[in-house]
Amino acid sequence: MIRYDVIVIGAGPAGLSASIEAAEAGMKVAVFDENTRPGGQLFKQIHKFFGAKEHKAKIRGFRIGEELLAEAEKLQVDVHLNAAVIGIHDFNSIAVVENEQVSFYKAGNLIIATGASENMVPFDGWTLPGVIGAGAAQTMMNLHGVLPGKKVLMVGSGNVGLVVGYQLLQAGVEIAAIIDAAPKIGGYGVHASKVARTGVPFLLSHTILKAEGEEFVTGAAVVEVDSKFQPIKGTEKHFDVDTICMAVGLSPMSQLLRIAGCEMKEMGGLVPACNEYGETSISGIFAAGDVAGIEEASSAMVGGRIAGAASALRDGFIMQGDFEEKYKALKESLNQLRQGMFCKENRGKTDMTATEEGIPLSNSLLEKGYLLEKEIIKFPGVKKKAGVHPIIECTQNIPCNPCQTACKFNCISIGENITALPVVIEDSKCTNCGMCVASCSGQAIFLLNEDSEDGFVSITLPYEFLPYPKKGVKGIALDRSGNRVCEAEIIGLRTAEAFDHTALLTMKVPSEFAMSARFFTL
Amino acid sequence: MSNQCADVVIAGGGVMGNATAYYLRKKGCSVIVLEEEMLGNGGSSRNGGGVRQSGRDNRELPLAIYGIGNIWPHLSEELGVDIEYHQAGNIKFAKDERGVEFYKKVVEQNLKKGLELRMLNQAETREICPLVSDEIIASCYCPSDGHANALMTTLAFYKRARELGARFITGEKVLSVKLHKGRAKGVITSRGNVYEGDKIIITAGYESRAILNSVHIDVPMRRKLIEVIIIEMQPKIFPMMITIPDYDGGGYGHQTDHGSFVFGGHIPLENYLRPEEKEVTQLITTASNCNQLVSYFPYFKDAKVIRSWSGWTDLCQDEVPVIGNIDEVPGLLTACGFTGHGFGISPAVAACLSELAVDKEPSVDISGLSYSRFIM
Amino acid sequence: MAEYLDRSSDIGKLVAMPDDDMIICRCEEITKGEIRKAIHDGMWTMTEIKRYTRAGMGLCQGQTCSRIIKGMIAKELGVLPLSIDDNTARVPVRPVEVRVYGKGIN
Amino acid sequence: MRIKEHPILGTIKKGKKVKYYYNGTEMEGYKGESIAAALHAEGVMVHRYTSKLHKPRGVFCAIGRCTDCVMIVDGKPNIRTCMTLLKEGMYIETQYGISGKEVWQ
Repeated sequence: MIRYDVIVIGAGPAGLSASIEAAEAGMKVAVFDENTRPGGQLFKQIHKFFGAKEHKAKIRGFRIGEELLAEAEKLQVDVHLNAAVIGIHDFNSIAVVENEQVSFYKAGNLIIATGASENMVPFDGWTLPGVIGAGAAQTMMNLHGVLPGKKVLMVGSGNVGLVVGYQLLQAGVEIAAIIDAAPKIGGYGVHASKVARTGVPFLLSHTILKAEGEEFVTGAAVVEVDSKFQPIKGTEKHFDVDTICMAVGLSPMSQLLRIAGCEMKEMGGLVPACNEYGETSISGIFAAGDVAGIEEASSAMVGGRIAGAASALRDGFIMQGDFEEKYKALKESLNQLRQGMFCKENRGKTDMTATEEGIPLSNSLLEKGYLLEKEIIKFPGVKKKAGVHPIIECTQNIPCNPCQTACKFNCISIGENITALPVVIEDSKCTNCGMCVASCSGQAIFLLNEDSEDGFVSITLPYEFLPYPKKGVKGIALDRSGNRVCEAEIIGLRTAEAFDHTALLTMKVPSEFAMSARFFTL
Repeated sequence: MSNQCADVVIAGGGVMGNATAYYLRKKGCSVIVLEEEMLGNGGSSRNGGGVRQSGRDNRELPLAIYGIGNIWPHLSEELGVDIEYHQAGNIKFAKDERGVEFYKKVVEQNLKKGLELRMLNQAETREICPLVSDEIIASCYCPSDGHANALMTTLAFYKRARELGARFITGEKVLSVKLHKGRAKGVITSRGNVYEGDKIIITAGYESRAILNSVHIDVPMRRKLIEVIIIEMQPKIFPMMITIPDYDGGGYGHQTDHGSFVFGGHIPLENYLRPEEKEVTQLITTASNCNQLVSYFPYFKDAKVIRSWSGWTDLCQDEVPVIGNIDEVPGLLTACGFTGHGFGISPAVAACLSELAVDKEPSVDISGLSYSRFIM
Repeated sequence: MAEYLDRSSDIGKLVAMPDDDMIICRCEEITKGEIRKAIHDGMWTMTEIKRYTRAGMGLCQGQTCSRIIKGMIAKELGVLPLSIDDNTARVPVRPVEVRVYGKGIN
Repeated sequence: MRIKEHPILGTIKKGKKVKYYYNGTEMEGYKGESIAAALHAEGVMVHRYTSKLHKPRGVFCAIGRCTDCVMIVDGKPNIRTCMTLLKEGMYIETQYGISGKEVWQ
């Protein structure tokens, strides 16, 4: 039986990071993944990541996947693809299906990074073709370039629902609505806002009643629910859609850990009981990433590194002191990601009313997906200034700070605490370079120039749709809710390598719409 | 600590315990069944589902004949659950002369006990079981044998007994038998609870040994792991139970009503598992089972294994169970040490235990299976 | 050891619900009504439900329905889903051809 | 149903074109994509009909977990089309129960 110092199961963000860390320590490492492509969910994630620079913030998920893979390959990690691990047996031996046969391998350390799979809720007609998981939609469009459908109802307003909803729009799919049984949007407000401003309605306190159709989905019926999640008669609504996309949460894919005999605990799905280094109740078996508890890919990468380093320490590839130093830095990086109003401790909290800075949270954002003009002016990213200046519509404490470093002219400040709201510095000089707009993973930064022409202002917004409107084209400006506000003329379109596929669209609108026009459509 | 009483207290909620509870309720006795894990956690749910007479030791053969003649045919109806019993025959394959000779002896022995059993040549074998490999030269066929769904049977007895008022408590591990004036009068559980009864029946599989040890009774048995693979749903292929002789690696299986195929086999390493080994599938056993299945039925090569499971069998020293009253301790009964072939006789065993528990003569002569056989 | 459960405790009568014919186990096509009946027949653990109804025994081995069934048992018994043990996870975690599996030890 | 140009991914990289058969009809897809993706691009929604209730099923999870998207591929039933890559000359059929024909046992 071939023996490796470390066998990593799952080549996603956690698995690749673990293998890199272990290989850097000089360990002989193999990674197994059942998919054709490594990277796990990263290759479906075409949006820019949150976090700080060390978390690879503002880089798109699939690019991070490519970077990690290149790094692993450089370190001579054996990456086995199309290789499904089907069992873990005694003494860290595993059975793998690979090249039409089952093979057995043994590892000094096993790092299990099998990720998560989507939860589903049953409803009338949920077995019809056309009812799919949000992950399935992502796989179809972002990996295979195939449209999941023409018109979609998204069920679930967590980050997955919001991000996949936006990606569907980018792929050219129409979204009838995003519904959620909860009374508040579960994901980041900025993710909701970029969908809402295109005109997608959010129906909170709504649940799906039925997928209609005989052979496949031809429509969907939804209904409003009361505070006890019971349907309210007479509130049924119908949508003509061909696809119903389910984004109702994730559960760790922990079967292998259970087969191995690791002690498990219930935490929104079964997760292994691990120590701070990710080691399970069985010495030499580690868990990292979503399988150890659902978080973002950014934290999975750090978790993977910790497990990789801990396995290196366990088998004497690194010294205790070196490990401790490494661990301290990684732990700090993880702590940064685990702050803010969406962190584990705050998940499910419904009584949050203000930001860490004491500014009232926008109920409109939580209930409808968009901010109201009167609310936005209270935030430190919105200042009235002469000339062109950024308007930062970032109103929740999320761990993210690329805008601060994107501006080379010190117009934007977040400070040490990366969940703090960005502040536009009063006496700074904006050069209209657009880097902040393109670097904001939440697409929440706009450039406003109120001095442009008599009676008109120019608004620069991030734009990630095709085709790009050409300069001189006249169309309609939409507000944050996607409602038409006025006519608008495109006066500029900037693309640059540094913008990484976020185009900067500048439109001219009458000055009274300076603080309401936030999107453009033909 | 609660004290609870019934006419009969049963330790072990497997098929033996559940069925005994059912027959006792039919007789009007109050019953408490105590189970450490869930119902049917042990060998009851971890066996091939064979309901077989052929090849059985003369001491337990009457139980098999009685069950197939009197209980199994109407059990689904009786319990109100389809337990998927089919009297579809059992066929044992021989690849060489050694096998032929072996089975000829089995036929001879079983015929003496009145069991209809015959040798089939290659052509006859293929006629009733067309998918079998060309390497099979003969078989031994018993048409009155069959199979049932062991999971359903175990739970159906439980369900019906519960409906009839038997009390089942899970999460209660029986540690010891409690005596009163020299008679078994109750059991004590690991939670410290005491359950009292006029009759105490221990049907706890291998764990029966430790419980019986508390009153200085020791059934000579050891555990052995078995492993089974489940093949995805197939069209109806053949109805009978198949048996591969132990000298050729062993194996047994049948197609379920659902269409999946259940196949169990052995690897030599099972006898040498570490003592602390848990009930988990071993690294190479599934692969070994796959090869064994294909060597007898090449048909299955492209079918998919969808799961495997393992379970303990409790091997008794002389390969037949211990059933009945334990004379040394009045009021104490047991049924354990089934050596991997208990399921097929479980209803008959339970019927006998229920009769013994009410001081009646059992319907089947089980005197040869008494614990007293180990007392020199 | 499992949690203490007196299977004679009263969980109320089985009342028909309008969505009882909704599929829960997609592979084996087991409905909500069938699972609810099993619970009222005394099947109070995930494993008993699986063995009694076949829910979770199909090609995918309960990867979608387990979580849903857990919630259903909890609801019928009036306990938290946390208190209900999962089914045993079994090898192989993906379906594997007999021929392919067997090659592991040739 | 294919994305021609994507604002982030540009032109989606595809392998070379391959021919396959879907219920006897010749179709075209790309090497390296899953059978499920190729069929979805052609608008095929129903992959199979279930054994018991004969209800249609198609892609559900697309990550090889739910096994809903199985079809008969080159004569073998229950093949997960979301995990199996399209190959030249593949013969893909709608699955009825576990059979390639609409015959119910």
